[in-house]
Amino acid sequence: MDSTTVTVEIPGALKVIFDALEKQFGDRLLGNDFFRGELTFTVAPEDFVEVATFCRDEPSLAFERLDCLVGNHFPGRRAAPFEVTAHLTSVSHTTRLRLKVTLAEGQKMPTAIAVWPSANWDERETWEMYGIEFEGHPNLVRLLTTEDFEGFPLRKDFPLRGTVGGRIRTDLKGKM
Amino acid sequence: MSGSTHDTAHPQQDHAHGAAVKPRPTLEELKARKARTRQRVAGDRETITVSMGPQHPSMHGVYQAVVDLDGEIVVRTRPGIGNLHRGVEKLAEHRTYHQFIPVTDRLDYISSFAMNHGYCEAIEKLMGVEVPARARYIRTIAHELCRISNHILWLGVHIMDFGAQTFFLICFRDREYILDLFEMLCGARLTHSYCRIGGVSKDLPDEWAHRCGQVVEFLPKRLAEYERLIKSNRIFLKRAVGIGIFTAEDCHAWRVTGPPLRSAGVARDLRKDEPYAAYDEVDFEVAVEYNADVYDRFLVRMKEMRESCSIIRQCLQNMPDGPYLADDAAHVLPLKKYVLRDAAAMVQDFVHVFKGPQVPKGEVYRAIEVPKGEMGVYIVSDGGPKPQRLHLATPSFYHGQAVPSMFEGEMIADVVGIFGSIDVVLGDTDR
Amino acid sequence: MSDSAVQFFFLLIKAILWVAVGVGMVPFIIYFERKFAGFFQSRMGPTYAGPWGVLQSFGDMAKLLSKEDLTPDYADKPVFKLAPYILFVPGFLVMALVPFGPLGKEIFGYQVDMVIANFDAGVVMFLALGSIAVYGIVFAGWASNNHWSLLGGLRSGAQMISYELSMGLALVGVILMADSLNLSQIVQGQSGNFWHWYFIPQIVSFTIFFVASIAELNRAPFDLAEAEQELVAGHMTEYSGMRWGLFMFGEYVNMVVMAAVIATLFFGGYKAPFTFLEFVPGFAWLLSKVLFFVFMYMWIRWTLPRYRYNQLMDIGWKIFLPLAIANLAVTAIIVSVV
Amino acid sequence: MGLKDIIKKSAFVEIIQGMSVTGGYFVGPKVTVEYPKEHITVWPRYRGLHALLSDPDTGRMNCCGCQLCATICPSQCIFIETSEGATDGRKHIDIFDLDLARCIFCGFCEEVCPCAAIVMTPVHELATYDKGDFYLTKEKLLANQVNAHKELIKR
Repeated sequence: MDSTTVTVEIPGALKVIFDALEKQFGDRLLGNDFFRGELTFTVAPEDFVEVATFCRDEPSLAFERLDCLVGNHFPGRRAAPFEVTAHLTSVSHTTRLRLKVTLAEGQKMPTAIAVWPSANWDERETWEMYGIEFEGHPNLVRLLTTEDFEGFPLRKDFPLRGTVGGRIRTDLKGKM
Repeated sequence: MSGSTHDTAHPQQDHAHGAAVKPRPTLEELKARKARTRQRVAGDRETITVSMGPQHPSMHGVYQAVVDLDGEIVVRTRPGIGNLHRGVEKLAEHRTYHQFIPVTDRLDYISSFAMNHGYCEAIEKLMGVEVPARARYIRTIAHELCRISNHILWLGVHIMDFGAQTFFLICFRDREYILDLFEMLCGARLTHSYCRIGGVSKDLPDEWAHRCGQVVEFLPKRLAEYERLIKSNRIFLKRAVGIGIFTAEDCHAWRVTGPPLRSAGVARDLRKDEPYAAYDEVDFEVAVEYNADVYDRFLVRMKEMRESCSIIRQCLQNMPDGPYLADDAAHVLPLKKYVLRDAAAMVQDFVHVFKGPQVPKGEVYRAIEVPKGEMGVYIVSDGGPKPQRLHLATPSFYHGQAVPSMFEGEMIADVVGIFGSIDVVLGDTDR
Repeated sequence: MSDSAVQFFFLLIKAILWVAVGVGMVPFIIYFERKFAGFFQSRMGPTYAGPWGVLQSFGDMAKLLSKEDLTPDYADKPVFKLAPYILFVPGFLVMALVPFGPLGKEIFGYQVDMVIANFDAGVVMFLALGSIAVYGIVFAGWASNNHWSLLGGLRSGAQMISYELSMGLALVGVILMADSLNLSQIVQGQSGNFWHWYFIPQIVSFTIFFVASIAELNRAPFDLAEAEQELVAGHMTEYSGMRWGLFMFGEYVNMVVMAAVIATLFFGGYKAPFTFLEFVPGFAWLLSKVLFFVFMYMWIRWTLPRYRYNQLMDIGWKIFLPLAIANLAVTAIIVSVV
Repeated sequence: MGLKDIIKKSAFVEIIQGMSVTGGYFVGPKVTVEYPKEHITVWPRYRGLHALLSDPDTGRMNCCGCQLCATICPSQCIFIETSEGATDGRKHIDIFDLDLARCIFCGFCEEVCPCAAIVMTPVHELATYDKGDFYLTKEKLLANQVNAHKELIKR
């Protein structure tokens, strides 16, 4: 899934998106991919919010909605093992687009809450599962796991079984 | 692709079951109404804090809403989820694509077939499996039955949230007919595990089509009965009209999908917009209402149940013959009847169990219209038998995030009503 | 024996019998509520305890008595313990006012009034006692030291002031027609066949009174203080065991009493619907009317959703109060002219 | 609000309509099944308690010890141990344990079994006072085959 340049023919509706993004951002798009009728663009973390805002506001694109924002971990890739993928949906054009950002360990990513408020929980989940920090997020705390959970459970080196975190807090006895 | 914009100039449709055609508000009017509600929380006042959930009698599942109240008016809501988190996505990375199907049942346990279906559609897109026509029709029927059973359950619980207890039980009574159909079809009433990669696990049993036909003939009569009981009831109207307004703009910003979105005047339905299964071969209407409040969500769901009945009727009429599982040795777990007789099928069986299906490298995102909204499945494959990453963008997760902004300025009595009208299932939220 | 001693003896018997009937009815009313709730929902209701489950309430009572009686640590303990009785006792007191037969009936040669307290200001007394009962809920809500209970108690208070006024005004129509505040006199005013009953000329005040009585009883669609779906159990959230049972018991006693009052004021009390049916004792007529209204309360409860509390206040102040005043004016004019 | 609406409202039309529906249920037939006294028969495909089948003629277990069910099981509730040594060239099943407390009744074991050995029966009343009863051994599973649907045994 390394980002490569598209060689296959892109169908009409997606071609519009492809052209518009290429025209607006040109070299700042780090790569693109076309697989099973889905268009993917890779962007740099610092460009992400700008590209997202353009995608939302440009009338020919009109991606009103962020379908989901997902983290991923590739331990094999030394330089940038983390990936954040945003799935954009245009309700008016019934098109979809995937924006991808690759991140090194500890590298921060800007938050997309200003563009789509629904990114809030998605980002919290991505942070708690992968340890990817989102700069400017108002409330980056654990969402699904308990507050005393240690580690980032969806990283590939996190074991499937075990008792990390989520224990019964005996130290709080009498204080609750 | 149908016109799926917020189209205020849309011609007035005939409300087949509503007595009078309500005036259609514009987006600005809706916003003004919402602002009027929000106004009530202006100013800095002393509040008391109550925790609705996880043990509150009418919070659905284990959702927690810590509510700050000024008198009875909700000032702020802090949501809390995660009490039902089971790490489904981590489990997926440690199971083959076949093994994960029963786990999807446990996401939205009210409509588990829809969850199976969404997952299988995504896998099939990734693998490029062609689903045979009969399987597509069976899936459509099962999915629509699932939608009806989900909406009936929703209706009962929702009206009970307003205090009419009888409704809950009569809705459960009628849901039983659909659960019986599922039990006959796949052997389970709730956790169906019926969908398979490339088709469905079992063919329709004898008599099933006949029984199903009877149920979809009979259900609309029951729906009419429900409407007689509640639809024009003055108390329900007072409690539901104009409450919990969430405009189309808000819906998009908070990724609210499904009936709440359609009640805001957006004719967005993935069954029409990105057809899957046999939805492009049946004729149905997308239920749309325009007031974006609790009452219109009720109307949308009532209409959807009627449409579902008609979809099932059409599918039963046009049910094609043929296989109900794709004949594709590389991707499909073979049927038991072939495994017992055919050596090649047995080899295929062993390979699929011990090694898993052959999956190309790549990533797909596939969304389908489950009863509660749009469920997206994002699969990243590295070519192995297990997914490298599987993400389930379930509707309730985003709905649970959006409801606190609907509560603002409403009264505590309406909190449960609004929450119910969105239809959140916590298995779906917490994953 | 002197006459007053005999009268006292009869009073004692009447009181014991009336209370016994009232209290004895309650377990069966609770049983009927559960059974009928089942029927309204096409279920069968309780079936296990005794034949058709008639002993269900007694089983429940045994369970409640054997349960631990919890008092929250931070509760205002005396008030917390007092509250159920405040709800419970006024109901019994109102029972004393309801006539179950004519005044001065001859029994063993003695003139006996078939009412425990032949009180001249009976209607006023009834209204006064009815408004005391609400203190039970308010006290319970306050003393539990729980936000849900507090909200329940507050709602109950707000609810009371908004319907009590129109309830009282609705009764003035009846009082004008009967020319008396005495409940026995009001029943006497409705002598004759059923078209002489006050619910026909006073249909508006009957409707107002009936709806307000549902609110007074805290039953759906006006069970705002309890409101399981909103306030967990409202004022009863922190109660358990028999103390909770007393609330429940009080609610049903009040229901019987309220049904009896409605029957008395608007449906001829102990009178038969047709004069030729008067050989049947008045007590049986009163009882059947009470059961009919109890059944109506149940039917309404198991059909309708609940109002929001500000909507109940809207109805009380904006619809019922003007209607009651208009009804009063019309009645006054007609009574004075005719 | 027109005059018609006011009249409708003051006559409680829609409330009486609603009450007529519940009143109809009051007199209508009841749907309760009094459970311990009456039982519902489940459909033949019902996925209940598992059973191991054996050949009706020879009495030998159908299971060939291939581990397919143990491998596919999403909750890993089946444990099989086999040994060589039977005279007819088939493996001998030493241990076939199934932990019902883990089982999610998805039916995959039945579906992948290449020799029609493990099936799911319509037995569904599994409550017990002893947690140990949830641990099914080979003997218990074989004993349950009387409950298996006849169609399944023939296959």
